[in-house]
Amino acid sequence: MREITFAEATMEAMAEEMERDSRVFLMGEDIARQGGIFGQFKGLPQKFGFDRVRDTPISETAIVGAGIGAALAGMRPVVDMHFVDFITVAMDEVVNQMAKIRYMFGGQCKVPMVLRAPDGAARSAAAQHSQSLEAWFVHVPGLKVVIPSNPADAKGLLKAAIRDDNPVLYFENKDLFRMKGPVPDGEFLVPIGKANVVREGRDVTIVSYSITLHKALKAADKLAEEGIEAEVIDLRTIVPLDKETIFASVKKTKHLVIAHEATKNGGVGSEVAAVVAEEMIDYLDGPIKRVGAKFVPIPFSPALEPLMLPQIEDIVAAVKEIC
Amino acid sequence: MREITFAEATMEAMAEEMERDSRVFLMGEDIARQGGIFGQFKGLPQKFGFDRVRDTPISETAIVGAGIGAALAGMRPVVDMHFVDFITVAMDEVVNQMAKIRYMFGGQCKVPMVLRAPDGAARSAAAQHSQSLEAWFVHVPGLKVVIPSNPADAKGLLKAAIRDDNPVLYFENKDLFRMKGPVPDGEFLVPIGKANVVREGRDVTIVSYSITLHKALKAADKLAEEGIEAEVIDLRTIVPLDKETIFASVKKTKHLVIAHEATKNGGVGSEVAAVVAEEMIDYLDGPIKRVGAKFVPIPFSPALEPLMLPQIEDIVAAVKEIC
Amino acid sequence: MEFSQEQLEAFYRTMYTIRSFEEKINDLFLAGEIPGFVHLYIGEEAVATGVMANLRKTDYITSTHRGHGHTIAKGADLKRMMAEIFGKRTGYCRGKGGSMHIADFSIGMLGANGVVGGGFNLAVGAALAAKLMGTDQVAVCFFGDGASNRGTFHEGLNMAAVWKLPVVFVCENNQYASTTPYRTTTSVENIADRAIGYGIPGVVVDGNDVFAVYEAAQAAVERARSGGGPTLLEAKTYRIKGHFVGDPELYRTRQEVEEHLENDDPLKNFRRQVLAASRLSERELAEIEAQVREEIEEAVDFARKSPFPAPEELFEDLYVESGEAACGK
Amino acid sequence: MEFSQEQLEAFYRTMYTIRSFEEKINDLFLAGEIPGFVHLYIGEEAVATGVMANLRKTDYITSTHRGHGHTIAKGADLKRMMAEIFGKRTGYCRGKGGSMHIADFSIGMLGANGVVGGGFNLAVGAALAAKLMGTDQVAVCFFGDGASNRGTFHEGLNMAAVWKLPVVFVCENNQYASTTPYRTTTSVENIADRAIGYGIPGVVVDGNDVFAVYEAAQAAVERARSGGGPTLLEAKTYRIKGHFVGDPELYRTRQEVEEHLENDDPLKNFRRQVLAASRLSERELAEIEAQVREEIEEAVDFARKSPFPAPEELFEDLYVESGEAACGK
Ligand SMILES: Cc1ncc(C[n+]2csc(CCOP(=O)(O)OP(=O)(O)O)c2C)c(N)n1
Ligand SMILES: Cc1ncc(C[n+]2csc(CCOP(=O)(O)OP(=O)(O)O)c2C)c(N)n1
Ligand SMILES: [Mg+2]
Ligand SMILES: [Mg+2]
Repeated sequence: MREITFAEATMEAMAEEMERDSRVFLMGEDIARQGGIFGQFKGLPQKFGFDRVRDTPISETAIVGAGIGAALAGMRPVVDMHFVDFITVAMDEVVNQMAKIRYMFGGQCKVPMVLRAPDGAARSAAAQHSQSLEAWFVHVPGLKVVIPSNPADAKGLLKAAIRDDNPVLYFENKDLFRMKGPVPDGEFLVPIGKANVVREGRDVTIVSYSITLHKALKAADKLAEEGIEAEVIDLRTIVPLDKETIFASVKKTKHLVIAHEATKNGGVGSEVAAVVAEEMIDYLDGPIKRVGAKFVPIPFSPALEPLMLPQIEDIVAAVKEIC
Repeated sequence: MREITFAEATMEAMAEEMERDSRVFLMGEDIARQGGIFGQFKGLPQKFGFDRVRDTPISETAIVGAGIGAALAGMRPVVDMHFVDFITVAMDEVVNQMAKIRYMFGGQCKVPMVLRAPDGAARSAAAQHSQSLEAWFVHVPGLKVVIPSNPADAKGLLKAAIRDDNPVLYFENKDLFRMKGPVPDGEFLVPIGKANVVREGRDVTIVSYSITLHKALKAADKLAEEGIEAEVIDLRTIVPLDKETIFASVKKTKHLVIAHEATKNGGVGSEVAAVVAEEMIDYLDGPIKRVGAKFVPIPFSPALEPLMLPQIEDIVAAVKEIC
Repeated sequence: MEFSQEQLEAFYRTMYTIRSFEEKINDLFLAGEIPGFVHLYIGEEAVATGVMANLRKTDYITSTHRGHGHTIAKGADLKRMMAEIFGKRTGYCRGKGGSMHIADFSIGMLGANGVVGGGFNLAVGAALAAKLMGTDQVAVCFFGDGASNRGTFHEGLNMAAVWKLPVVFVCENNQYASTTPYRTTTSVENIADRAIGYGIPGVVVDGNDVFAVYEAAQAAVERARSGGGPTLLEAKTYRIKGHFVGDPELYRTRQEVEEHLENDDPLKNFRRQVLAASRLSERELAEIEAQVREEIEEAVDFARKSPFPAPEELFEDLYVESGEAACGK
Repeated sequence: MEFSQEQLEAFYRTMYTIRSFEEKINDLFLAGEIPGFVHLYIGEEAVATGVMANLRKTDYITSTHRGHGHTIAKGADLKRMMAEIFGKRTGYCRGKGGSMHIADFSIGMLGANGVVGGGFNLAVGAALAAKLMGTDQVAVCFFGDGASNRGTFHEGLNMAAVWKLPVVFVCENNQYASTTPYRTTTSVENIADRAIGYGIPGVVVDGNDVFAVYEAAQAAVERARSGGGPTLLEAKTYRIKGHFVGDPELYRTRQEVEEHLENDDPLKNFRRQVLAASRLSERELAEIEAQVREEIEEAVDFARKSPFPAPEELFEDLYVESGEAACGK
């Protein structure tokens, strides 16, 4: 299969969906003239015009709010948050409008809209440009949340998100944009709500997603050398959570570790752990371990940033503690 | 001991702290002329003047942002969010500034500031005026989060929050404002970070807080009738979590239920469950159950609102499932 | 401007409908028949009426927590409004929204909003959709003097102006944001002056005079429809009732309200004018009133008799389950 | 206005320090010695210099992602700045902040800010503190043309204006917000015109002329200090370098930059003027330059030789552990 980068895969997804459906359009800061700060929108305005690929003012409440308004009026907007850190600026729009409008209005309308937001710590961008904030949205009924770990999923999930009639948050790790990987030619969708068993194993289940999935896989390699066979699950969707896949694996391995880059406290790992402790505790043969960022803002110094983030060794250590 | 309402207790706390420390001041919407929409600030401007008790424009980013700026410049602001639902408007200020400033600047400064926010569903205020959002802030290093369940704790925690040199979020349930209870005369502080074992029991631990604590206590009464003795813990502080008290209780009862009004998914219950599943699983004799709001926005109709919220019977049922 | 007999009747009918609807709501709320909290539009009827008379059914509006007047003027069904306010399943939102969240997407009414200033950018987006689709629809955003201090005001007006979107921003300056007189929180005498900061027209109009509102709105709507971009229209009006039903109104004197009622009630104004000019007779006005009152009684009756939503409806309306996606769970 | 010899020297020293500091940062970044991303102030030196010459050490400023110039002009230590930019423990933030988060609270520099428009309300709050405490401190908020489209601009200016707080809002209109020319995203020719919407003075000044900036800022600072309330000051300037070091600059031509460099470089302007008026000689200028360059070399040396933070420092500086509270955990 041909190999393309994660950024190229998302460009293909955008282009194919904009081609297919004239209601799809894109807006955000620095996306048109510059093609996105990570090059993820390069070439799109040349193809679809600067009307359908719009550079906006630095006005996150207007970007998200106008996206919602346009969706209510029949369009299918894709809005870009520049950095996920700035979703905080539009939190009212995301939480009190985008997520609730359909329900509040008794199903009269829908909000078919995608919010794309690059996240993750990469090369000392420091506390306000490095966060991973997906966990908050587990707590907000009305949204779907997807978070790919590789080019194929990026393409397939983005296309599925754009076609979904519900508001979807699509989180893309900055450091993954350059990752290359096989992506099927032509139409390719990844279903929202389905996790992926990336590696099979019998001794422990490692649930992960996004960039940390790759650390989990490397941890699994190391563990294999010591005779521990880890099953690695890529969640791909955070909301709705694919409990079935997680439960089936836990039933088999009897051990669970969850690993993500976001702060451990209150992270997606807490939700997964809680769900398993609630419904599958009898199958467990040890504690559930969470691996996530330490409980501090992301520090600038290259001497500290890696210590703050979960590393392969942390995952290995967590597994060994319980296996 | 004399009995006063929760609202009166918070007024006493404010007045005593403003008396004690001239750097303490208060701002928010409709707090001065009207005394707060729940009467919780009544009489304060008459005592301290309309300079130190300020009605603001409808500008939540400015209310919180200016609070931070004033704190950096040596004041000790208390800001009021009107309804916690509108903390979403100032989420950047809370998360990217208030919580991170001290760390980001290497400890050069401090942000001694309290953000008060009424929360909870009460009498059909519907989706945008009824939320409980404390769980998000478990995921944000740099904040402390307190949430009293009775007048005495309200007074003691608010005073402690105002004296704390860190930014503290103080969540107060709207329906508790009218609750009466004993409050000690004079100086009275409740330490931040200490949970309270409100009722002792040997069979199951129910961890709760805020208004749901009272439902947990009523559930405990019902359970007692059937011979199940529940230990009920009032967290009082969400961040930092008092693991010691929780663990000690779980060690004894071997069963854990967590109950709160906020959405179950991604709630504080998930964090507590995860922490226990991580560090105390060997002591458990059954699954950990979470009781929280259903996964929908809060509906208006009085026919639906109570179904959405966790009720006494839900707590009873959860306990019975695992005991 | 010359108004036809029909227009005059329509103005009065709309204004009187809003007034009576709200008076009825007031009574029903005090009688304990309505849950939640309600914000009445009484005193501001001329604004919604004068603006909406310039709109087509396909045009969009966004509304506020004080939204009944806008909704009625846009042409919504009183029965379904009343049922919604009662929390019944026959209401616009199947009882899930209530007074603060009424919407009727079939007539371009994109919803009341419990978040002050939450509507600015929804209107901007609807206008952007119209522009992208090449229709000549217009979006009108209603908001209060208090809302004009929210950041969303600024972001929305700038975006609409720089993209020349077909939006009309209608500020209903009713002198108060809840308990605060607007000059104590708002740094400018005329909110319309803020238009200068966006390079768009800013117009002040007497919001208690439906004719004046109509004319000002006509110009703004025309401008928007013909590609001229947004206008900021400030209607100076007055909230005759409390901020919400039950408001102790500690922030103003009874005298202030009485004086306003005497001199500047938009319905009284209208009656005085049309009677003086012999355009409508007392009898004609009374006839309209009688019809309206009957309609409202029917609405109340409908709401009272309607069932509450069933328990299983709690979980409905959250996600679109079919959709084009076919890949949701 | 007459400027003393000392003032002229101080202006040049500050501007030249900023320029050389930034050029050095540029080189160090390209050489891979600096982590993260850095935004250079080159071309805008006259703004920080002219404004800050009116401030006292106890006055406050809030800064932006492009904050080195403000920090230097407010009087920060170059060594600790450089060390911070290197991520060393001897830096202002012990290596936790980096280029985008330098602060020096001992001189009222309340911090650079990675959030565009994040500083408006911090400045408003500092000014409110000054007012409540009864000091005559002033707060100056620096921000870009792009930031003027954020809601925080609106909320901050309104609050400052309605409370008559001692703030000066200084817009550095450098023509671009990252990749977008400001007129493509900003609905008004002069951002200073937005002042009308808050009932405060709006002043446009040539931001490449340190003398003009000084005078305009003097009036605004005086006004603030004496209780006259806020001013919105727009300095028209130009960002000579890319948005960040490494920016491909696809949004403008090389020619545009060259032309600006030729005609409107604030340092060249200054030299031309003082030399033409025989106020400072080539030799005097060269002497300042030599001193500055040495200082900067020392700063680089200091930064290079400083240790990185130790692992355990990761957990320090999050909470104040002592405090008055004595009831934290
Ligand atoms: C973002 C936000 N902040 C605060 C509130 C609480 N609140 C509801 S109505 C209101 C006053 C609104 O004043 P204005 O915009 O003038 O509208 P009016 O009520 O006068 O029609 C306030 C503060 C809210 N709903 N949303
Ligand atoms: C709230 C927010 N949105 C977007 C960004 C990304 N960003 C960083 S700098 C910048 C451009 C800022 O332009 P301007 O305010 O004119 O300042 P300049 O860079 O020209 O000095 C943008 C969009 C951000 N840091 N914060
Ligand atoms: Mg008003
Ligand atoms: Mg700029």
